[in-house]
Amino acid sequence: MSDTLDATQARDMLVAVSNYMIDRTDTLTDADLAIGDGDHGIGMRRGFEAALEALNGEAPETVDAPFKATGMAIMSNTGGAAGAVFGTLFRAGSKGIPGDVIDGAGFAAFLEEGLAAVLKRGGVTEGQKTMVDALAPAARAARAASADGLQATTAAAVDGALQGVEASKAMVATTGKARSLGERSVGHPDPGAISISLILTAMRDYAQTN
Amino acid sequence: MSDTLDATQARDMLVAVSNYMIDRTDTLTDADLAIGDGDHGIGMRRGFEAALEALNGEAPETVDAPFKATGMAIMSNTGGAAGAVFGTLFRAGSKGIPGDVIDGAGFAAFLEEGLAAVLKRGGVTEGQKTMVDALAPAARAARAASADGLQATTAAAVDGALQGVEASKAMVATTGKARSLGERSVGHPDPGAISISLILTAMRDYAQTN
Amino acid sequence: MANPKKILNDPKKVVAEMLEGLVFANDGRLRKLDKHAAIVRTDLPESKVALLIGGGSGHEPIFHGFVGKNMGDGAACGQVFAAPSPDIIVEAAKAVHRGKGVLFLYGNYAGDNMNFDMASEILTEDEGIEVRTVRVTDDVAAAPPERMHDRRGVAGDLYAIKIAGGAATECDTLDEVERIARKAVANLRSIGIAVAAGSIPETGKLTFELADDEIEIGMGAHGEAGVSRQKIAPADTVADQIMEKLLSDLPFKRGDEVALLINNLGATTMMEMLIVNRRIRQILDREGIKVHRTDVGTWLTVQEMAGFSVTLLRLDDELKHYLDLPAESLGYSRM
Amino acid sequence: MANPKKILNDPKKVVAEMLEGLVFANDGRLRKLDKHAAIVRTDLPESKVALLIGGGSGHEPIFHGFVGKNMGDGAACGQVFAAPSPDIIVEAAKAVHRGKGVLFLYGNYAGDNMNFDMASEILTEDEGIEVRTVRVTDDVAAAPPERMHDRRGVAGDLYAIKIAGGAATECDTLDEVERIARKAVANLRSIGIAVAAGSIPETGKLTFELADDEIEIGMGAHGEAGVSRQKIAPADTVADQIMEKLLSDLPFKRGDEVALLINNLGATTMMEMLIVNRRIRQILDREGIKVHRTDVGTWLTVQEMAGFSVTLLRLDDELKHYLDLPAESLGYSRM
Ligand SMILES: Nc1ncnc2c1ncn2[C@@H]1O[C@H](COP(=O)(O)OP(=O)(O)O)[C@@H](O)[C@H]1O
Ligand SMILES: Nc1ncnc2c1ncn2[C@@H]1O[C@H](COP(=O)(O)OP(=O)(O)O)[C@@H](O)[C@H]1O
Ligand SMILES: [Mg+2]
Ligand SMILES: [Mg+2]
Ligand SMILES: [Mg+2]
Ligand SMILES: [Mg+2]
Repeated sequence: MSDTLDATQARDMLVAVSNYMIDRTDTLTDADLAIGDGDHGIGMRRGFEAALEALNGEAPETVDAPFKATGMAIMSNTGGAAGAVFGTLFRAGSKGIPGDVIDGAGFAAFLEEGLAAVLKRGGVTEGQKTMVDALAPAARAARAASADGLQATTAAAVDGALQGVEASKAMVATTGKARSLGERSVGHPDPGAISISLILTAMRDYAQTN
Repeated sequence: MSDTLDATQARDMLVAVSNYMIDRTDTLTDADLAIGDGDHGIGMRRGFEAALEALNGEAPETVDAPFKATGMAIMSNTGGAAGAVFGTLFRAGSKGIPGDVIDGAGFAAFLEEGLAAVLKRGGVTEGQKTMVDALAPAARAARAASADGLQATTAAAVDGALQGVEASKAMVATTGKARSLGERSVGHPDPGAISISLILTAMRDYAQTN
Repeated sequence: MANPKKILNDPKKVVAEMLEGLVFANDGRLRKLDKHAAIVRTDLPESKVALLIGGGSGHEPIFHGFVGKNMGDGAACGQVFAAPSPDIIVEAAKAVHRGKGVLFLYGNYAGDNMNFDMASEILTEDEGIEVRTVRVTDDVAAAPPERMHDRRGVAGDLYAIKIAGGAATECDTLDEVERIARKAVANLRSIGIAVAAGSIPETGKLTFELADDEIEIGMGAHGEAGVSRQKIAPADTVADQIMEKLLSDLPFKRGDEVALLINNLGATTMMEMLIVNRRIRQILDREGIKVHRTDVGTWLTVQEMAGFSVTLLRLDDELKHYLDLPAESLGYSRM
Repeated sequence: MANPKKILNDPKKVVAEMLEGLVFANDGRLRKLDKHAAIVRTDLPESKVALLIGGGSGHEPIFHGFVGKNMGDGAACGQVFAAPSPDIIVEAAKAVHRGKGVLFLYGNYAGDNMNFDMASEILTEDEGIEVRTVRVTDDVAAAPPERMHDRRGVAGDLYAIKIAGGAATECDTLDEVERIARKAVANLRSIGIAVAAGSIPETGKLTFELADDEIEIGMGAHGEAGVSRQKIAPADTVADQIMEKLLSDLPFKRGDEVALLINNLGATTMMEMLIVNRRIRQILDREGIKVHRTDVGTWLTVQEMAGFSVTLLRLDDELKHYLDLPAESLGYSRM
């Protein structure tokens, strides 16, 4: 295979991501039960079910279109903090995707643009125990691997995200619903960070097998 | 001993009854949990605690006075159906107690007068699964044994009451809080009937040992 | 299952402490009688027919939370789930009496009936105060229509109190207030369902047991058993069952106008009650019954019992007038 | 422990069905937007400053139950415990806008902040509607006073809405309404305690676990952890702890006049809250703080969570005026 994605493949990848996330509703809910309000899984399910519907139309004309559609669907249907930040990630991230195909650099740019917008929207920095703590290392790792092609880039992003999930365990939450737990949030990974790692895992798997 | 009670003994008997009943709070509550609202024990405790206080004064002048005082205390402090019917039993029953001492006939008259007043107040007849179903057979048995003295009379009353408690199991409640159970009330004894049997038991024990 | 946790001081003192808290919460509009568990309005007019309500405690905000203008003038308060004793009722009646007699309005339970009747006898014989009694008998689950006098009073109490309270403000005679209260009760029907039990503070024990997948239809306001137990069902199915029992009872007919009350027995969410209301309105629309007003909230509780009841009150112009008078009390307020 | 039983239809449709039931319950005074989970008054005047409230559902009666005269003009409703999405907020704002701008008033949570901010940007940029934002930050348990912006909005929402709603009726400019709402929030302090968890309908899971003899002080309105767990204690002890935290925070001082709100988080009995009120009043009397009004009831719930919160609002004449305006909505009504 060519190690890039065209518009239809981008759409199919996001369909795969959506299904992957919907299947992980309980995992995410349980993670949010530990340090939040216990709804992250069902929120992501609402968002990605809506994304599936939005993606299930004619073939997309441009490669960024399915990302934007996914972002819009999540933004309108998830609600809560996740709706805002994951919606922003896909919507703003889509602006980073250049040209007709997604290659390693394009994928890294997606993460970088998304990250920048999320940081602004959420008013957070790294280390506050949010999805940013998976997204930021993922974006950095993706950029570092971007010359090696899309498969290598997505794989690097997953590794970065997983390290971020791991690192988030030690962080004290200072935003979102885990905030008031303070020290008691330590030991648990951030649910949104887990979502980032899962989204990227599904993307990597798609890139490697299609 | 003389097989009658004078005023002080009557008072002491009712003190013994009060303590006996207070000790059986849980038994009575559990009986009411099965077919009522689960408060019969605490209601009786309220009543008999107040009775103890009322009885704990100077020596009574007449033999009916402690019965009346007990009735007033129960009436004012128990509340619910039990406050009305047990208060009435002691208050109205006290009017049946003649003379300076209580003998078998006097005791039977206490139960009869009390029963008549309770029937009127409660608007019930025998067979409706109430304390009347223990009180009525107790009164009859007491009357039948009354010539044999107070000890025999109280012992007969207990037997009558216990048979009544037993018989109440088969009855379908048609008044009080067990009413709506209908057929489902069958199999459980009436809590108020149990109280009658316990009150009489404490009286018998007092009569036999003092 | 463990007994429910409650934030209390001495469980034997719950009623006394609660009434103190209630008087504080009403900042001057209510007072408690010195030596009795009774709550009385401080702003009673010189002359009026008096409305005395009451019953066992533990069902807050009813009854003592319903004392106020166009509601009860006073409430006689029993211990938890136990009717007030005659002396409480007598003192409360004396405190609210304003020369025109006193209407006793309360739920039809053996304990309440006997204690209020004894009080009524004492007031009539010893105090020369005229007393009338109206008992609320809205619970269709408690007995068939031909044994109306065997039916319990449940959340319909609120509408009965609301209407009698309005009548007691505006009408000049005890006769008239009694007549209107009786009419309200005659047109009032309720039924409840329970999802989980509540507990009495002093015993700490749940008043009944329900399996994890069971509900009870027709549960009484003290956890007395209802008419049937069944597997938990969707809200629409439960609403259908409830409405079938209610509508066929009066019966309510096409063209009738009603007030609709959905009452939380304790721990049920308003979300559930609104979802049930949705179905009830679909049914009433289908049956051609018009809803004049709806009240959805928490008015007659059974401690922390989970469940709710539905009440329908058939209205005519007179009942509507008194029901719609503005009323304010700690537990119920509506303009 | 088994998951709590609820009387629902499809758990995924709870919000949609509830809003239908809510509109029915308000008989013509409210409508739902066709395609969005938003509730709007039908009796809006031609011209007024608009007050839009909102947040996650599952806390009924707040927020959608607080729409009505002198309360919110509309509410944007999220899914259970999830802020509404920007498009719901945008459509709700457009529906309530009456030419004088819109005040957004909601609890301070990351999700709400981000979604309302996005909506605000869209309204300003695309629709030319002026929007201001006031976030309720009354939960003293959430952060120390110097990090006010990190505090959550809890039951104090009711007083904030009540005052902003009154101001939005009487004041002519968005500036003025915003100023008054901000003043209310600045004087508002709350803290809650939880006795038992509630559950989200769609997951059926309890949102936290507490041992049979534990309570949590400072529990958040979504079951987020509070400041400390401790053994269950008598009502007076719990009230003492709560009042110490509250009074020292603003701080409230001798001579202050306050409104006092005791809010049921779901399954707590009014009996318990009144007993707590008794102690609170003893403390306030001792501290020389005057209570202007008390509200004891169920306004911001966390599904069937057991627990309650206490709110103090320091009043001046202006706040008192707007707080005391009569208001009527399904969830809160007072003359
Ligand atoms: N201010 C923020 N910036 C970025 N991400 C955030 C912020 N607040 C919360 N999040 C993310 O959102 C996740 C929670 O999502 P979710 O549970 O769906 O929303 P909610 O907190 O509204 O219930 C958190 O685990 C965190 O990763
Ligand atoms: N109408 C009645 N006449 C006589 N006894 C009655 C009547 N109703 C109830 N009782 C008695 O009262 C008992 C219940 O007492 P208790 O539980 O203390 O009062 P409540 O029913 O008010 O909770 C019943 O078991 C029954 O024996
Ligand atoms: Mg969450
Ligand atoms: Mg009982
Ligand atoms: Mg009782
Ligand atoms: Mg949430």
